[in-house]
Order: sequence, then C-alpha cells, then structure tokens
Amino acid sequence: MERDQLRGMVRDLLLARRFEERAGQAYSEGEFGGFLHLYPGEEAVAVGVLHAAEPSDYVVSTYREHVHALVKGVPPGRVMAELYGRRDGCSGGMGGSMHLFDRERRFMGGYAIVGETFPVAIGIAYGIVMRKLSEAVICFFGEGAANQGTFHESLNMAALWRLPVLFVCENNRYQIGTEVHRQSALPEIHKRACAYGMPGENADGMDVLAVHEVAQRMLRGIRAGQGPQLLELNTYRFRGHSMADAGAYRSRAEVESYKRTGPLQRVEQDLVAPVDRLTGSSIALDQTTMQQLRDEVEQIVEAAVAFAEASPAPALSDAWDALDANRRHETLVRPEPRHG
Amino acid sequence: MERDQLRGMVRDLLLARRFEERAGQAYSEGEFGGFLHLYPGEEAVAVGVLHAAEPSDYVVSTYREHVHALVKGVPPGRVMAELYGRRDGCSGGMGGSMHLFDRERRFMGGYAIVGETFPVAIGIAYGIVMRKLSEAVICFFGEGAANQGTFHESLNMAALWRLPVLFVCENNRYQIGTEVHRQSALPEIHKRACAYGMPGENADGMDVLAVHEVAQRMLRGIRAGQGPQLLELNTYRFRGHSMADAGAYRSRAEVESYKRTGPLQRVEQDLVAPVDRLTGSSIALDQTTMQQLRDEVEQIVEAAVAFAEASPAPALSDAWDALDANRRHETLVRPEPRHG
Amino acid sequence: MAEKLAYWQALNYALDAEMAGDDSVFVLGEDVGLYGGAYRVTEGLYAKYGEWRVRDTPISENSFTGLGVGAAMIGLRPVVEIMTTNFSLLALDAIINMAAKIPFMSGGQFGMPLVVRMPGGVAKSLAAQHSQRLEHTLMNVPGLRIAVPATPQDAYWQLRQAIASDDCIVLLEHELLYGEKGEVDLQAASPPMHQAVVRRTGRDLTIVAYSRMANLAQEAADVLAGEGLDAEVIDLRSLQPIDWDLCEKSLRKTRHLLIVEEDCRFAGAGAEIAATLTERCFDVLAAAPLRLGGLGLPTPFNAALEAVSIPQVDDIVEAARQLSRSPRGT
Amino acid sequence: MAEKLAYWQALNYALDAEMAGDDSVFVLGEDVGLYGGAYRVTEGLYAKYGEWRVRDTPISENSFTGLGVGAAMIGLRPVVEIMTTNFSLLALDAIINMAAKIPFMSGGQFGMPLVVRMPGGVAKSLAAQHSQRLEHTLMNVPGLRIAVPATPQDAYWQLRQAIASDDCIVLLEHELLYGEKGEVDLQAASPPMHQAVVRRTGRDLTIVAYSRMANLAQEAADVLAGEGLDAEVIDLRSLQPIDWDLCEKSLRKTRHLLIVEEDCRFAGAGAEIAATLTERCFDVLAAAPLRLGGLGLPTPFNAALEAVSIPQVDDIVEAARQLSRSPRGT
Ligand SMILES: Cc1ncc(C[n+]2csc(CCOP(=O)(O)OP(=O)(O)O)c2C)c(N)n1
Ligand SMILES: Cc1ncc(C[n+]2csc(CCOP(=O)(O)OP(=O)(O)O)c2C)c(N)n1
Ligand SMILES: [Mg+2]
Ligand SMILES: [Mg+2]
Repeated sequence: MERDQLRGMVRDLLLARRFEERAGQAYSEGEFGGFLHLYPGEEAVAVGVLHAAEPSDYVVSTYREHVHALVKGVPPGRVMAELYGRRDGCSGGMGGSMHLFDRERRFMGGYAIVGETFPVAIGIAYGIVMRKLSEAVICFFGEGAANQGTFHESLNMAALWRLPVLFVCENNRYQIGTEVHRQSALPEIHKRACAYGMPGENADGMDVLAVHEVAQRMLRGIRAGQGPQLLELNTYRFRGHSMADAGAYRSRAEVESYKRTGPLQRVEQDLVAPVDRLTGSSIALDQTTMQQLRDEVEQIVEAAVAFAEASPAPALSDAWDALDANRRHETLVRPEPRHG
Repeated sequence: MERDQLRGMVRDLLLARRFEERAGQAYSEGEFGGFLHLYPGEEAVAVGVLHAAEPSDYVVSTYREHVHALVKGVPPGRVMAELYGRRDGCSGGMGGSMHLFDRERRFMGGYAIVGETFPVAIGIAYGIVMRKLSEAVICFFGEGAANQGTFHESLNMAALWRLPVLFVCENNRYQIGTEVHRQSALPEIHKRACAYGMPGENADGMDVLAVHEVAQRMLRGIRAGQGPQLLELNTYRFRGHSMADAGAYRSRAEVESYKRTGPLQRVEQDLVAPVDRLTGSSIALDQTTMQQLRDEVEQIVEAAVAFAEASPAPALSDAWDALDANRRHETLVRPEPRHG
Repeated sequence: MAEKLAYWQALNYALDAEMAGDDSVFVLGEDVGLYGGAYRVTEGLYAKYGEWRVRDTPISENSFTGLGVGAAMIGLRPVVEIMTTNFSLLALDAIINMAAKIPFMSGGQFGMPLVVRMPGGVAKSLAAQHSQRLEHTLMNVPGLRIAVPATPQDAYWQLRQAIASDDCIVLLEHELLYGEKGEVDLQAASPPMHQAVVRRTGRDLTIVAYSRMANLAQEAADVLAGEGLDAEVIDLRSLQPIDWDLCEKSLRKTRHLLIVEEDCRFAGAGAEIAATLTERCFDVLAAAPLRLGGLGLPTPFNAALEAVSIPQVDDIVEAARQLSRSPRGT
Repeated sequence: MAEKLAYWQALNYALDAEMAGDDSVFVLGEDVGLYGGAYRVTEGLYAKYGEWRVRDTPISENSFTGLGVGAAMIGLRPVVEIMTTNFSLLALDAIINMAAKIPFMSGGQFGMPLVVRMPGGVAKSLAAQHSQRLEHTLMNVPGLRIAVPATPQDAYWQLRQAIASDDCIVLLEHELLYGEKGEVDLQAASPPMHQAVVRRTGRDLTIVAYSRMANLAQEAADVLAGEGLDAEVIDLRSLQPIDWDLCEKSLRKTRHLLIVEEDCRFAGAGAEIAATLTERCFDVLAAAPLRLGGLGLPTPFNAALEAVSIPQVDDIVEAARQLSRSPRGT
C-alpha cells in the first residue's frame, strides 16, 4: 500500500461523508425532492472496493449510489446537479438521485428496483467475455436484495458461464425497517455462494484497508478469467433508510455503537497505529494532512453545490431528446401526438 | 412395509404407466389437442412420495401432473375427461392436461408456468401454520424450475418461517432439450438447501421403496413442525418433453440405458429378491398377483376413457359460470357486455 | 357518525375492522409489520394482531404475492401490500397467471379471496422507476377486478368490500392521496364496490375520471362554473367492471365527454372509456370524446417536467373549454 | 428474387443475415441453441455461430432478459427469445423498468439495441396460462416500440430492422403464423418498420387489424366482396408507433371503421385505435367504430370454446355487415 493510495482513499472517505451530509442539508432546505438515500457509515465499502477497480471496470449500483459514482470518478458537480434535477446533472436531470449514469466512466447506473443490478451486471459481463477482454463488472447490492429472485437467477448464470462479476453485498443489516434475521433464513449472505459453486467471502466493511485488500484480490482473479465471486461486507447505515425514515425500528444504543466503530473512526485508529498491514512500512497520515484533506473535500463539495445551483433546469424538449436519442437516424412513421 | 401397501404402490406404478400410454394414444388419434407432457420413467417419484402422504396433505404440481393427481386419489375418469376437455373433467374442461384441480382431494393444481408451484405451496403452508394444523404441503418441480427466481424466494420464506413444505425435485436431467449441467451451476439440486439452512437429501427416484422411505421420514418431521425440507429424486423421462418433442438432443443409448433401470424394472427385481428392506419379512408379489394388477389397471384406464368419451363438451355458459363462481353473492354493476 | 380521517387512516380502519371480525384475514408485505407500512396503512396492526397476521416479508414480490394466492386457495383472506405499483411488475405472474386464472382454470372450484393493494401514480420527484400506474395492464385481464378509491370514504368502503369478496380484487391507491382528509362514515351502508359516483352534476359536458384525477376534475369544474361552463364530474371508483350505465346517462344529457387520466394517454384506461362510450352514445355525441392523459414519456425526475408530464387542474379547464368550442358543440 | 418461406424460416433467415453481418448480434433464450428453438426460429444457428452467440439459458426469464439489457448497454445487439409471451410476465421488470427507461433516465447516454421476440396469442388448446397476448401492456410503456409482423415478408424485414435499431424493439409473433408460407424477397428495400400497409383497397368500410387477425380480415373481405361489400383492409404492422395517417386516409374514404383484434376487447389495443381514430375522423364517421375482440374470459382449454373466445372469419364478416347496416350508414 502506497502512502498516496491511502491518502486517496482517506480523501474519498471524507468526500463521501461530506458530500452526503451536504446533499441531505440541501434536501432538507427544499432544494430538491424525491427519495434521497444517504451513505454515511458505509463509505469504506465503496471506497475500498472501487479503489481496487480499474477505469476499464464497470460499476452497477442501486439507489444508494452517490458515493459509488463519486469514487468511480463521476465529477461531484455533475452528481450534485443530478440530485438537483438540473441540465448538467450526469443524467441530464431526468434520473435524479436514484438514477445516476455516466457512460464514459463506465458507471452503468443506479437502479431503484431492488434486485435489478444483478441481471445488468451479468449482461455487461457476458459482453466482456464475447469481446475477450480482461475487464470486470462490480455489482453492488444490499443484503435485502439477496432475497430477490434475480439474485439467484443471475448468480447461477454467472457461475455457469464463468462471467467476470464481483458481486458486492453491502450488508448494513436492514432492509428499510426489517432486520436481516427477519428477512433471511441465512443472514450470512456470502455463504449463499454455496448454491452456485461460487467462491464467497466476507470482510469487515468498516475497515477500508481490509475491504480494499480482499476486493483487489478477488478482482484480479475475476479479470484473469477465474469466474464470478461473491463478497459480503458487513457495515451499517448511520442515518435512516431515506430522508423520509425516522428509524424508530433501531435502538439509539445500537446506532451509537456502530458509529463508534465507523469507517472514519477506523481511519483515526490507523493514524495512531500507522503501520501498513501488507508491507509493514509506515503509512501514517498526520493530522496536518487530515486537515488538508478535510479542507480540500469541503471545497470540492461546495463547488459541486455551486455548480448544481448554477445549472439550468432541463426543458421539456430535453426530455423528448433523451427519449429519442437513439432513434434519430431511423425513419419512423409520424408518432402519436405528444401532448396529453 | 405391509404387503398390501406394496401391492398398492405397484398397482399405482402400473396404473400410472398405462394411463399415460393410453392418453398418448388418444392424443395421437386426435381425440384432443394442446400440450401433453407424459410421465413414463418417473412413476416411482409420484407413487413413492404420495403413498407417504396423508389425505390431509396438499399437493401442488406442474404441467406433468396426471400421475400426481391419480395417486392423490383423483378418479382416473375425471382426469381423462379433463384431458379430453369435457364437462366431467376434474377442471370442467377449462383447464386441460396442464391444469388438473381437485379441491376435495387437496390436489391444488397443475401449473404450466415453470416455478409457480413454489409460492402456491408456501401460501398453503402459511395457512396451515396459522390454523395450527399438522398437515404438510408437497410441492413438485423439475430440476429446470430450480433456476427460477421463485425457487429462491420461496425456499427462503419457507425456511425463515418454518413452513410445512416438502419440496420435491423431480430431476429428470432435462429442461426440455437442455441438460442439467448446461442450465445449472450446481446440478445437484438438493445441495442448494445450504443457502437456506434447510435440510436437503437425495434418493434414487427409480426405486419406489427408497423414495417412499425417505419421503415418509421427511413428511413426518414436517408435519411435526420441524420446518421445510428439500428432496431431490434422480429420475429420467423415457419419452419426449411433450408429444411435440422428438427428443433429438438425447442419444438412443442414453435413453435405453435408463429404460433398463426404470421403476417397473425395479419392481420386477423386487419380485425376485422379495424381502422387505425395513422389516426383513417377505413382501413378494407373485406373477399371478402382478397379472391381476395389470388386468385391474387395464380396466380402470379403459373405463376412464369410456367415461371421458361419454362426457359432454362444456357450453360457453359453463365457462362464464367458472369465471363467476365466486361472485354470485355480490352485487356488481352491470359488467362489460361479454361478446367480443 | 362521520369522522374526519386521512385516506391512509381510512384504509387502516378498514383493515382493522376486517381483521377483528375474521381470523382468516391477514396482511403481508414489505415493512407492513414492525415498521407500520411505508405509507402507514398498517400502523398499529402488528402490535395488535401479531406477526403471523401482519407479516413482514423479504423483498420477494412474486413469491409473497403468490403466497397470498396459495393461502387464498384454502380459504384464508390475505391482503398483500406491494409497497408500490412499480414493484408489482415483478409480481405479475402471481397476479395475472395465477390469481386471475386459477378460479377459472379449476372449473370454478376455487375462490380467490385475495386483495392486492398497491400505492402508485406520479408522486413528487420519484423519477421513472417509481412513478408508474398499471391500470391499463390489469384491466385487460379477465378474472381481476379493480377498485380505484379517490376519497377516504371510498378507501374505507372499497377495502372492506374487497376483503369480503371471494374474487381477487386489486386496489390501486394513489401515493398523493394518503395524506388527504375527508369525512368517513364508518357505519353507513356502502354502495356496490364498482358503482361510479357523480361528484358534481352539470349540463354542458361530462368529465369522467378516477383516482386522484377525479379530485382534480372536481376542482376544474369549480373553475369552469365561474366561466359559465357547467361540468358533470363522474368518479368511476372502479375500472373493472366500469359502471357504463351511469356514464351513458350523463353523456346523453351533456353530449360532450372529457376523460382525464394520469396514465399515459396512448393505450391508457381512457382509450377504453372513450371507445365504449362512443359505441354507446354515438348518436348523441356532439364532438369526439377528448382524452387528457399523461405524456408518452417515462416520468422525468426534474420536478417541473414531472408536473408537465401529467394533467393539472389548468389543463383540465383548458381541455373542457376546447371541447365546448368544438365544431359540433351546442 | 423472392423465395417461398414459412414465417419461422423468414425469421431464421433474418437472424442469420444479421448475425453474419455483425459480430455483436447474439441470440439467447431457453432452448434456442442445441434444440433449435421451440418454434424452430433459431434452427441451425448454434452449429454455425457457437454457444456464445446462440445461448441456451436456464429458466430465468427476468434475469436473462435483463442480461440482454446489460449487454445492450455496452453496444452488443442481443436478441432475446422469450419462449412464449406468457412467460414474459416474469420478465416485465427487465423490459418495462429497465430496457424502456434506461435510455431516458440516463439523459439519453445509453442506447438500447435490444430485441425481445415473443411468440404469443391463442394457438390450439393450450389453455389459459399459454394463450396470452401482451400488446395492451407494452403499448402503454414509453420507450418501447412494438412490431407485429403478420406475413413472412414482414417477419423478415421487421426482425432485421429491429436488430439494426438502437432502440428496444419488442417483436410479437403469433404462434399460429409460424407455419404459414409466403413469398419473401430477401433483397427488396423494406418499408419503414412502423408503416402500416393496405392489404386490400375498398370503398365501403375500413377494417384495421394486425398480426394473425389481419390475415383473417383479408379472408373476410373476400367473403364480403361476394356480397357486394367492398372492405379496405389495413394491417398495422406496428403498434407503437401506429401509422395513424394511413388509417385516417382510409377512413375519410370509407367512413366506417371495424377493428379486429384477438386480445380481450376490454382495454385491448383496439380501444386505442378506436379512440384515436374517432378523434381524428369524427367529422366523417358514419357510425361508431366497431371493435371485435376476444371475450373477457381466460382462454378455455376445450377446443370449441377456445375457438369461440376469439374472432373467427365469420365473426368479422358478420360484424362488417352489422356496421354497414348501422343507422347513420351510407
Ligand atoms: C423490488 C422492490 N421492492 C421494494 C422496494 C422498496 N425498497 C427500496 S429500498 C428497500 C430495502 C432494500 O434493502 P437492502 O437491499 O438491504 O439495501 P439498503 O437500502 O439497506 O442499502 C426496499 C424494500 C424496491 N425499491 N424495489
Ligand atoms: C416460466 C416458464 N418458462 C418456460 C416455460 C416453457 N417450459 C415448459 S416445461 C419447460 C422445462 C421444464 O423443465 P423441468 O423443470 O426440469 O421439468 P420437466 O419438464 O423436466 O419435468 C420449459 C422451459 C414455461 N412453461 N414456463
Ligand atoms: Mg440493507
Ligand atoms: Mg427436468
């Protein structure tokens, strides 16, 4: 582990936290509406996994995907503008918080129907194999999504055809208000890999270095053609399921205890015990660096908000253009008049 | 194992074979149309499992369900009349071969969409638990159905809530023309129970006594409230998937080798080695008895055909009555005029 | 006797009343129990009736809806909540291939006392995957009946009737209606589940609508009245069957028909309404029925575009004016 | 240049031609490979192109259709075969929530060069779960386009066009058409995918139909001609978009509209056709458009009842007579 790499990861952890808090604030101030699902508590998952990704790897995610997009390289301003529903948003204001897309950066979308990430991921992976490339697809999903039929169907096909997918379960213990042992007969999701003859592992999803290490190893195997793997990361969300959720189903004590061992707390621990687990060398980031990173992140997020606020709203013609983007070259008979 | 019980099972094996052959003949003669999926080769599965069922147990089955219905006690004439699409068919001529129903005998239907048996079964089982009864649901499905999302979703719920279901996989190695290792990453279906913390076993589905023994043990546990179990029975179908299938995807040699060890061949073996595996006492059926059973079965099947042929066709008003059966007591506003 | 209740409360009262009266009624769906339901409809029931009668499910729409089908086949009366209509696309096999067809395919042996409730429609900035309606799909399926309550009173009545029915009933609720309040008489005798209602009588044109759009149509009629246009507003309350007689009666009086729906206009429910009422009333119609509906666009996230994508009160007013100006208008 | 081909063969030729011309085209579905397809449409392709381009799938409709969506997002051109329309109810999330919406939700970044083929309709004694159609459902979904070829020539053209398109196209094939033969010119320039065609010109009434019913309508028109009734027959060929201009032109001439569809009449495709053409041609219509469609019943197994449940040639003839006798008829 290089010091620079660690610095990058810590920066992204801080960026993730700050971005989400700021988005929550803007939402509360009525800047935009809809469902907003925030990520605080789970940052080490996205950061650890996606720092192990190559630019040529694809990412498929859920409605809780802002941070996945940011770490994959989607510009923060374009993400924020999308939350605001603006023209310069990464989905042109048509998708919103739950549907971030960035084709260029291979960020293949946030999906709001639980369980959709699985088939999309295996489809991309199928194409990678057809094209004989050494790329991987990273497919994020919550532990609640593991009970959807598509999980089973898609993991079977992935294993059967040895498709290059890393299935990453963000096990934050809750499916909205339903705790994992109340929705799953086998709450340890990685063990379900047994039904597909697929390797499955789990790791501490609060420890960015642990996540990074296991993800890197798995992704290398996947890109080398060893077939799909299932990775479960144990984590927790500090906030409600979405901004609409007061979270009465969890005790304060439970939430607080997870907060004490959250991903940023772990970073602080790594600063006082600053030895690289892999190389044995010091990778300490001193408090000055930390402050620099915090300042940097603050600036990035404020710039993102400014960018979003400055961006115009899309026009109705933009919506028709988005729908028609792919049919421009075709001769259609005159369609149904558009206005209702 | 009582001699009478064995006699009953052998009788049902013979009935199953003869019924299906006769149905195939009538179909070939143009007596009725549609899809006809026959069961020869797999008889020991239905007979072994359902001789372990109580009348109070429920059965849910697929489109290849004639024999399940017969062994559960649906009168052969009513089954045959349904294949003929007649008024006295067990579904009044509305369902046909793939949709046999007999409410009184707790035969809860043949379903033609692969994977539907799972949710129906857990629904009935849920009701059994609500009513605090010691009944079980027997849910039949093919190994191809085990890749449908509902398999996963339903087994998870069954295990989570300890529902009284015996999931019986009739693994005949083929999903129409696709062999099991070409559709399933893990072709040994019973091992998939691992993903639900559910007990799973397999047995030789050509050996009616072996099937009966394991099914009886499992069903007793299930009725006693021990939760669901998964039973895989390895078998083979001797004919095409349906009457429309020539079966070019299987070698003649493969089919012949399974035929040599089919369920009726096994019965003949039990006659020359006539000792009850469980009690050690003789349970031999001599050749005279066998001939009597063959004659009995022949008569039953011919009577069934005669019954079917004598039954009138349903009228259009019967169809409307079937649709409206449950709304007779309700005041509906005048519905849409019925004729197209 | 009437109480002022929000739409979600009226549904809650209806569930409670039916559950108290019949042990075979049970509720299932995602977060209906401990959490109390995404839209509070099942609030308090888990504590009162326990987990077997108020069942939190995994995210397995097709199978838990199918569970309801199986349970209904042995005489239980399940009320399945699909958290939103959007997710019911995953459960359509259970609804269309199973619930709607089993009674018929079994030759009438089995009842299907199943209720499937689903919140739907365009709410507030929920984007394309969370802003759908399904009436057009479900209407075309013989064996289903569809109720679309627009008021707390109807929500109360129709949910109780649906639970009491031995047929499969789909209850389409609108997400923006849950908070709306209205008088609910818990004792009054209810009209038949599928009877339409005249919300406002008028002479000049008939506006046929349902669900939230019926409320908007009523507002529009008030505006129109100020301009001297006297609109009759019909709330269908049911989409399968449809109370054609009531509509026809109105149309024979007004000779002008405006249909308002939130669903995409192309192949929406309004097409059936226009087609059948044209067949029935062609001899008196002064103009072609006018359909006002959603645009043929997936719902945009941006709030302003979202609002443009479905009819608003102003659009209804404008359409009514246009209809009354139509060449053969009186 | 024209060859006489069966409908299934025409589809097979179209697939072969597109696969030969473009490496990114691949086919997937249950038994499309080794087995050659339930209706032979993919016969021979597995041997020719190998298992990665002709992929036999497990029975996992939602996920293998979704696999097609994912592959299309990176520029492959998947042709998904859903063995029959009936099973597509399991795949509607992939089709409606994903394929139809991703291009829009991404602000137009992604194309969706995906084709979903499905055999459907009422065939021969297949009973309620195997006799369905889905046009009504799919028409209401912005982002999908729907082709409904009724002849081998159209099957060939439209499948090739669908594969070449960057939009998601659903091809609804009819199970009873696969064996029907017709001339196919493999070289001729094709009409636009969504252009309707006049199958027979006539003065007295316009019959609008699609898929198998267009063929039946043509037969009925021949019978009617013998009685002195001169019917114009339009085969829509596409249900989204619909070629309204062609229909309107015909109707302005004949002033009488008969719509024939196999789908249940209530809320079927015909409702949209009747409603829009009434809007466009109200000024010239001599009678209300008449819709002939399937009964509001799940399809009965019994062969005679099954036949009664959908329009037959005689029914079309009778409906045309009735329409021509209608009060305001010329
Ligand atoms: C098919 C479907 N069913 C239900 C929902 C409503 N819903 C949104 S998020 C969610 C919980 C998902 O839990 P999990 O997969 O654990 O992800 P998390 O939100 O915890 O990250 C539910 C039920 C949905 N969006 N899609
Ligand atoms: C959802 C669905 N997909 C496809 C089909 C078509 N189909 C009918 S039977 C069958 C094969 C089923 O194989 P299996 O489950 O092993 O049962 P078997 O026929 O071998 O008894 C298929 C693909 C169907 N009926 N339903
Ligand atoms: Mg979770
Ligand atoms: Mg099989």
